[in-house]
Amino acid sequence: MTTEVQPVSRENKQTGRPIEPVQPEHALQDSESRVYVASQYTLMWRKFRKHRLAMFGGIVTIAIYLVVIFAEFLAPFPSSAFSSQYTYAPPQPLHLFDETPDGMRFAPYVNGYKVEIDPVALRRTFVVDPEEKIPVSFFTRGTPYKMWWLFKSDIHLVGPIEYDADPDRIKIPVYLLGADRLGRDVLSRMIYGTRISMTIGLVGVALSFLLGITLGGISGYYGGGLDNIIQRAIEFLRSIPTIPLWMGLAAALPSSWSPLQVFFGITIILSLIGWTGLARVVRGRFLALRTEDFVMSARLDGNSEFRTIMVHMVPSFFSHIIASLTLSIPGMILAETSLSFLGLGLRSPVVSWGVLLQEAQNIRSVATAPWLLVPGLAVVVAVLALNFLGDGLRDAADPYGR
Amino acid sequence: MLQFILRRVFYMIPTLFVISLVSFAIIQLPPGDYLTSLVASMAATGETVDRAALAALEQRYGLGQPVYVQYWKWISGILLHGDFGQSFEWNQPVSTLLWGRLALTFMISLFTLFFTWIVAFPIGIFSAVRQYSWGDYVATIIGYVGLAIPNFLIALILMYVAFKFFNQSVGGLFSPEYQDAAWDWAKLWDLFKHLWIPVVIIGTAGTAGLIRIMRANLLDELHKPYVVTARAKGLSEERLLLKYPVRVALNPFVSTVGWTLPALVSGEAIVSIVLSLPTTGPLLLRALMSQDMYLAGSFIMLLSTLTVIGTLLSDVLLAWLDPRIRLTQ
Amino acid sequence: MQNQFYRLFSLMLVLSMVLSACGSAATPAAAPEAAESAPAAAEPAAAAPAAESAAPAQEAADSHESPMWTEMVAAGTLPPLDERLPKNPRVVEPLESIGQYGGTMRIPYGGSWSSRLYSFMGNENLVVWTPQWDDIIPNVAESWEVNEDSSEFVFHLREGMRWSDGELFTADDILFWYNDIASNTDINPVIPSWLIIAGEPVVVEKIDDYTVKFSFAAPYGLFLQRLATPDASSMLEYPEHYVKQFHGDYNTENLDELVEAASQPSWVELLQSKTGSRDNNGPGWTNLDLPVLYAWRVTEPPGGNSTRAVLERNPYYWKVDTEGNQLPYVDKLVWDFLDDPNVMMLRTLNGEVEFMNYYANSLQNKAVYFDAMVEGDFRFFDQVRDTANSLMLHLNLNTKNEVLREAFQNKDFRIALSYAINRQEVIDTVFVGQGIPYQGAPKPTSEYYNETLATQYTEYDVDQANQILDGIYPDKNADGIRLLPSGDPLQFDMILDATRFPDWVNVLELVQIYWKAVGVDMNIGGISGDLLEERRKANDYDATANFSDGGLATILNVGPFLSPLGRGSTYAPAWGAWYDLGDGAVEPQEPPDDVKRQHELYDMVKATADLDLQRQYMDEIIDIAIDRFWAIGISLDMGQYGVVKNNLHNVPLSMPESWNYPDPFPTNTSTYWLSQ
Amino acid sequence: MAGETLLELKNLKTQFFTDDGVVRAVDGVSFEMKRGETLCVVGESGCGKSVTARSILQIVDYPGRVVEGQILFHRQRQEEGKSEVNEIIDLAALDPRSRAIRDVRGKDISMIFQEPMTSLSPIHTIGDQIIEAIRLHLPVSKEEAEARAVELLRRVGIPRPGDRLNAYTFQLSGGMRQRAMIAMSLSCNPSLLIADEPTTALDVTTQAQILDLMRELKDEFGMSIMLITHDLGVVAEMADDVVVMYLGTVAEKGDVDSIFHDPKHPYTQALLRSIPKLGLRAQGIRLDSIRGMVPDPYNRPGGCPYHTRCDDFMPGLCDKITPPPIEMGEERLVRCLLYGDQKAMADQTQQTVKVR
Repeated sequence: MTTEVQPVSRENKQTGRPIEPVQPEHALQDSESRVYVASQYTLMWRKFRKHRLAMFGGIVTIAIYLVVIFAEFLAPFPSSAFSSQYTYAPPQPLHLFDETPDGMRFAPYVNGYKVEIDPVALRRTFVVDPEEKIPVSFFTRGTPYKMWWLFKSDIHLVGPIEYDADPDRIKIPVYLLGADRLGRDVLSRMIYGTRISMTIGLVGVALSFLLGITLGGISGYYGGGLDNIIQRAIEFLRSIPTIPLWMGLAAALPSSWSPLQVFFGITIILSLIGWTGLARVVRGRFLALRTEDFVMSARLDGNSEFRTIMVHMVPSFFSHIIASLTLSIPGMILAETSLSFLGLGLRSPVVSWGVLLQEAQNIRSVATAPWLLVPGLAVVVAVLALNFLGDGLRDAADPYGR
Repeated sequence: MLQFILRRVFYMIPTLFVISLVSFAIIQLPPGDYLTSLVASMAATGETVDRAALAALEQRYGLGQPVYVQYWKWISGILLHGDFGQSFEWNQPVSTLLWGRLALTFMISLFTLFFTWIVAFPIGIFSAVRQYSWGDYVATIIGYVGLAIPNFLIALILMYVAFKFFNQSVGGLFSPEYQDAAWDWAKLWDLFKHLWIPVVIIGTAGTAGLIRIMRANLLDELHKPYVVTARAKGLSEERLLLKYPVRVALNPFVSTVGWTLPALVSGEAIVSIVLSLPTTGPLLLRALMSQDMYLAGSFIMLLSTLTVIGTLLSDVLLAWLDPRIRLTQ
Repeated sequence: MQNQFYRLFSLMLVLSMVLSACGSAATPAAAPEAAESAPAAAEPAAAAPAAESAAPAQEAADSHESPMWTEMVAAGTLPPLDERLPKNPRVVEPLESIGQYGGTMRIPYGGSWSSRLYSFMGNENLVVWTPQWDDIIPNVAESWEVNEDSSEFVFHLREGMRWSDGELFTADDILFWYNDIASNTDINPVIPSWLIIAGEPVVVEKIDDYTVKFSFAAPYGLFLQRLATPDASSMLEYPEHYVKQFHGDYNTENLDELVEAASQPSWVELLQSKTGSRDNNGPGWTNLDLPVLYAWRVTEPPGGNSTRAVLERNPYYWKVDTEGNQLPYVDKLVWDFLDDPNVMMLRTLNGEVEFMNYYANSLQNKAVYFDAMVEGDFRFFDQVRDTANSLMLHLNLNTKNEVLREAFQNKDFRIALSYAINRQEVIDTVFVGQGIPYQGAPKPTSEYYNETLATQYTEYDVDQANQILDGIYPDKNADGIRLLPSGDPLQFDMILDATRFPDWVNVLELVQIYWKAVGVDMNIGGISGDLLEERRKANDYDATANFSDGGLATILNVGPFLSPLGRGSTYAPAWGAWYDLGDGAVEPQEPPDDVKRQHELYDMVKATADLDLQRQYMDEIIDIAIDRFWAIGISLDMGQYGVVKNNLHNVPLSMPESWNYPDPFPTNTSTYWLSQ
Repeated sequence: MAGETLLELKNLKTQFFTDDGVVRAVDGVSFEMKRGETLCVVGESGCGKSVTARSILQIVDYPGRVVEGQILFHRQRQEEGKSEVNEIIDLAALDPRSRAIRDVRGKDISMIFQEPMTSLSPIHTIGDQIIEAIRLHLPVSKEEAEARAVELLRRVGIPRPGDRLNAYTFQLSGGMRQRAMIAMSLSCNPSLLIADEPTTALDVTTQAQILDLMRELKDEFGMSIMLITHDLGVVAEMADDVVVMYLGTVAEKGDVDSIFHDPKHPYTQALLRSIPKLGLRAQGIRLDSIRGMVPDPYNRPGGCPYHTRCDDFMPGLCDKITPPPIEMGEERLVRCLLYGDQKAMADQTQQTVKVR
């Protein structure tokens, strides 16, 4: 949060050393400068690569966003397809090889279930039927969908070979991660939920970015009275407990809004609160840069203030901002789940991780259908990955770091 | 120094004024008022709501008045009489409710703060000193997992585990058999048995942030020339680390304490709801849900004020700790 | 039921006269079997225990009270039992067994504290429901008389009955409540509507210390029923001797000082801060000094700072069991406030809760309880809900949207939508196969059950639905959604309180699919309860999913599915407002003639005491409802369940659940007892 | 006492193990120091002079470490009740975290650094830091240590030393800070003071004062000084002996007079050419600078490391053969192929003429 507030590290900056690769003896030395051939980004990449967790986080993040992009293809079923027969069906393990007359062959299948209703305990009991094998295939035809609302397709990464065209119902049970209380496929819902939850993070961060960079920039660049006002505003915004602020704002969303509009409304709320952190970072950078020679010379060269800021100042800490942004995405994701928990966030039928978790957030699920908590795992993985990625980016972006 | 504090206190006045306005505005944001909420909750239980009862309630709560009149009534009560108004739902003075709950909230928050520090300090120091080692990664992952798991989920799971595997009574702060008992070691032990769950949950959520700050601060300090000087003096590594870079790295850390408190209170709210703890969080949430406006408003006001004071305190503390700030102010 | 009730009632009159002559206590004790059987059986069942209890009451007083009191009586700090009991205590026959004294019941609560506590023990009205909810029996009043046209009601109170502080309870307390509380415009601007008939409020007179008379300007056939509901409970919550000190009309000595000391603006607020319960959301429950008539009194009040409330037995409780033992059996109630249903559930699973009947008892949870029954040492009981349906879909016939209004008012349109729903699939998916396709109608066990009303248009018939809709809106857009004459797609929002009833969303998600299949686009608007209430008041919605109370107590609750009146009738709120302003929020509109006829009929139901006539009027209301087909139901609600510890006795296996039947109080919670 | 060997570096190699490769910061450095002398180590940035200094105390930053060679320190120790004991410790063989090396640091060998501002902790008082150094190595009470600290501060010329004990670095001027640093380094009577560019960050007047002070103290405390600098002016003023380093190796060493007046190595010659002199401009002579840049430390040139910039580059030789140290008389040594045979000697004479 506040690593940027380090009065002590100013001396380093004032020496105006160019960016250098790791060579500790320089950290203490002279002010003679040398120029290295490696560009700033090459150097950042070098440093970033050293942070193995960050590399790992980066890969996972990319994978998650691939899921976001290819949700329709990756999900075996539509997110709302239900089944009256398979409510709370446990996960069906995927068997890749099957005993055929010709020996073991690659013939993926899952076992079917024998289902009975227990009228006293009010539940269905599922007994794996070893006889019934539901053949499964990769890159198989399934429910038709429109990829990115553009291309029609019906190819799914994985799914039952036989399928029913009814997009609303799951007729052939292939629940790789189990079913929820309406017999919907947890895996598919989690994949679609990824799209909403991860986008909320991005959109929210984009907004925070705009607000943070503008207000933080003004605050840091002009300083003085404006700075004071903005700083008071930030202090003030931060001093209001988050939950009431969420509640008040979320409740103030017009009731006539569609789920999608509510989605954006909530994103805006999240970013309205989230920008303060970034603004502080930006301000700190501006304050430090304002007095730097190259900014002074840019101004003396007759650049407009806007140009000075955008062309000369912002690029010099852009990578830093990217890192801060990456670090604020997980906060958004977590905030979304918390809002859903409080009953203020997105609501079914919109599918997000928060919505899925809210549905799973009861003893009933923990005790008898723990697979409903898998979206929680997705949250954990995403948040960790983004945090590590952000940490790595920040380590790499800091030109004065080691 | 005194001047510094005075100036900061002076700055607080407009901030608090705006906070009071916004606190009041926030609770006015949702449609309807306490009565709407009351009727809605009565209707949800199938209760018929009589016109007579409604009329009586409306008169009683004075909800028909314009907003600015209500605000004035509230704020003047606070300023002139220290009276935060009455809670509609609890039929008690807001101040009674507030102070009663704050004690426990503070206790949990303090425990949590200590817990966070105990976890975050060593991990932060370790991962700065051994940057990019496997130990760094393992410690960092442990520190971050708490942040990554949504609080309510971990609370629920821990609660279930406590029930299922330890047969422990869940929710609240005491097992039923100790509820009435006089304070003794057994009761204290019982309290701790209940307290560790919220403390760990809320605490782990905060460790990641502190680890990150500690690590970054320390990384900044670790290669500063004065560390080399100290090493050249012949100090042992451990003593050197703690006396110099860690000590310097602590200063920016201290300035975050003020911000940590409201975060703890917010995190505490969700966890306390799940665990049914008698802290401010659930009360506040309930007040907001039922639009119990004086209670909710005063609550927000109080928490915000505490945050502002907390920030001031941590700034003062920082000034006290850091001679550069203390002596150049 | 009504016939039964009427006959029983006349019998009781006779009986009570006989019994009071004996100077002993007796009521038609309400064992479940007894009430099921013919009314004639009531007499011996009631008389037997009465005779038994009369004899030992004097000599063995010590053994007929809790050991808690025996000591105090011996020490002289509490009068002996016979001085504490009224001359004619109410005798309650325990369901299974005479209990043992002692023990603590731990009961979890979430949400509104007073309302749960109230329905557990607070409904001590003049008269109460039988445990089976099929009759009205004496309670605080030992007997009553009704005049020919049901406009005058005379109640005989129990002589020597006392408040929990030992002061006598008399007719003056009721008069004080009516004249100085209910009719005092400073405290209550309007007299409660259940006390008003033909526009005139009731007149309450004191005949003597133990006799009060309620006179109405017109016949009021449903008065006794109203008197048994929670509406009437505030009548007995204002002990004159205590409340007077806060009342401006009475205390002229030190009232100002009291007001000052409590830092209240005026005596009205002071009084309100000391008294009241449900009717004015008052804090009476938290006032330890307020004398009560309940089986237990608060000793540790609930509040913001406490997560629980503790109640202990009332030494002056005026009920005894059939052996003359003073009730209640259980010493102490501990109410733990648990904001989260999961904690409540875990505590119950852990066997740390003696009685749990709401909040954590969703159908989905039952399997978890079922698995822990042995370990947790508890059992289930059934809750039969007063609902006419698992979920009613109300299309707003008075919506402000003209095009939709036209569509919704078209009965065929509603029929088509009803045909389009695959109810069996909903039942299988959401209700674990429990229930049958059903419209909004009285339950099969209700005397007003009507097969046509219950089952019309419940078949799943997409073709027929399409056929009907094709006749109305033949054109469709590219997505297969039908087009309104205006060219807009046929689209509307169905709003509901998604925070309180997340399960309803599941049903709607399926309905959404079914309706889309026939070209109707319904959006699910899950909003907060407050917002729902605001929009309901403003009549600002197209459709809503709602409760349907009245499946059992149909005569008290016709609004949700029979005729637009009262707040339950969200399918035609403006017509409902025409009849009765309800909370006075919705702008009334003049309804069609058949609706006016329904209103007229319901007025007649309320007015007459003639049960056959009531039946006849109700049947006509139902006929119009069949013809109107107001709203679309899903399935018959199979009810909920509650959980009790195995060592808690006298809890029935099944009990109704309704606001009007404030469960579990009418099952005589004071006779519940704990074996060690 | 003077003339005795104090410190010998034998084939010292210190390397940094980074992810991008191994940086051979010090690559086989050998030289020795006498008691009481001032040795200047000169060279451009990145030539390994600082690392060499730090290697002596084993305080090279991670990921660097001493990988080879010996650092023999001749320690005189006054043990109780006995006469002076002379012992030779190989500092390079000691674990950098060991007790043994820590006993040497600050006691026998102390060090001062370039930036006095950052080389002292900003949040501890001067007194705190000096007293800590004293008490770390000497068995004295806090009061004694304090008295000694005041005495030391007075000795290094800090006015009102009693008050300054409680001052923070940011309350002192640059010169004062460096004086405080020196006071701290003297606290245990070290036999060697390593000064790593002690005056670079100071203005010229202060520089001179500090150098004067060091000279005075050297005599007074009877210690040796290893002065790391790139400022040949300082070298001329202070040095007895000079070691010229280039890219981790010793290019040339010798006494100050011979280095200045008779530089052998082309690099030394180039360095000397780059010293600005008064009146140079008037003579119409441009100041020379060394051609090219210090090579990438990850890609050290083969053969003589200087060949990429050398004016006397001999293709086929300099880029192939690593020059061995060549003795050029007493205490004089150069590593250049020019001096391998006669031809080289002859060329060298020409070079000298060219410079003059």
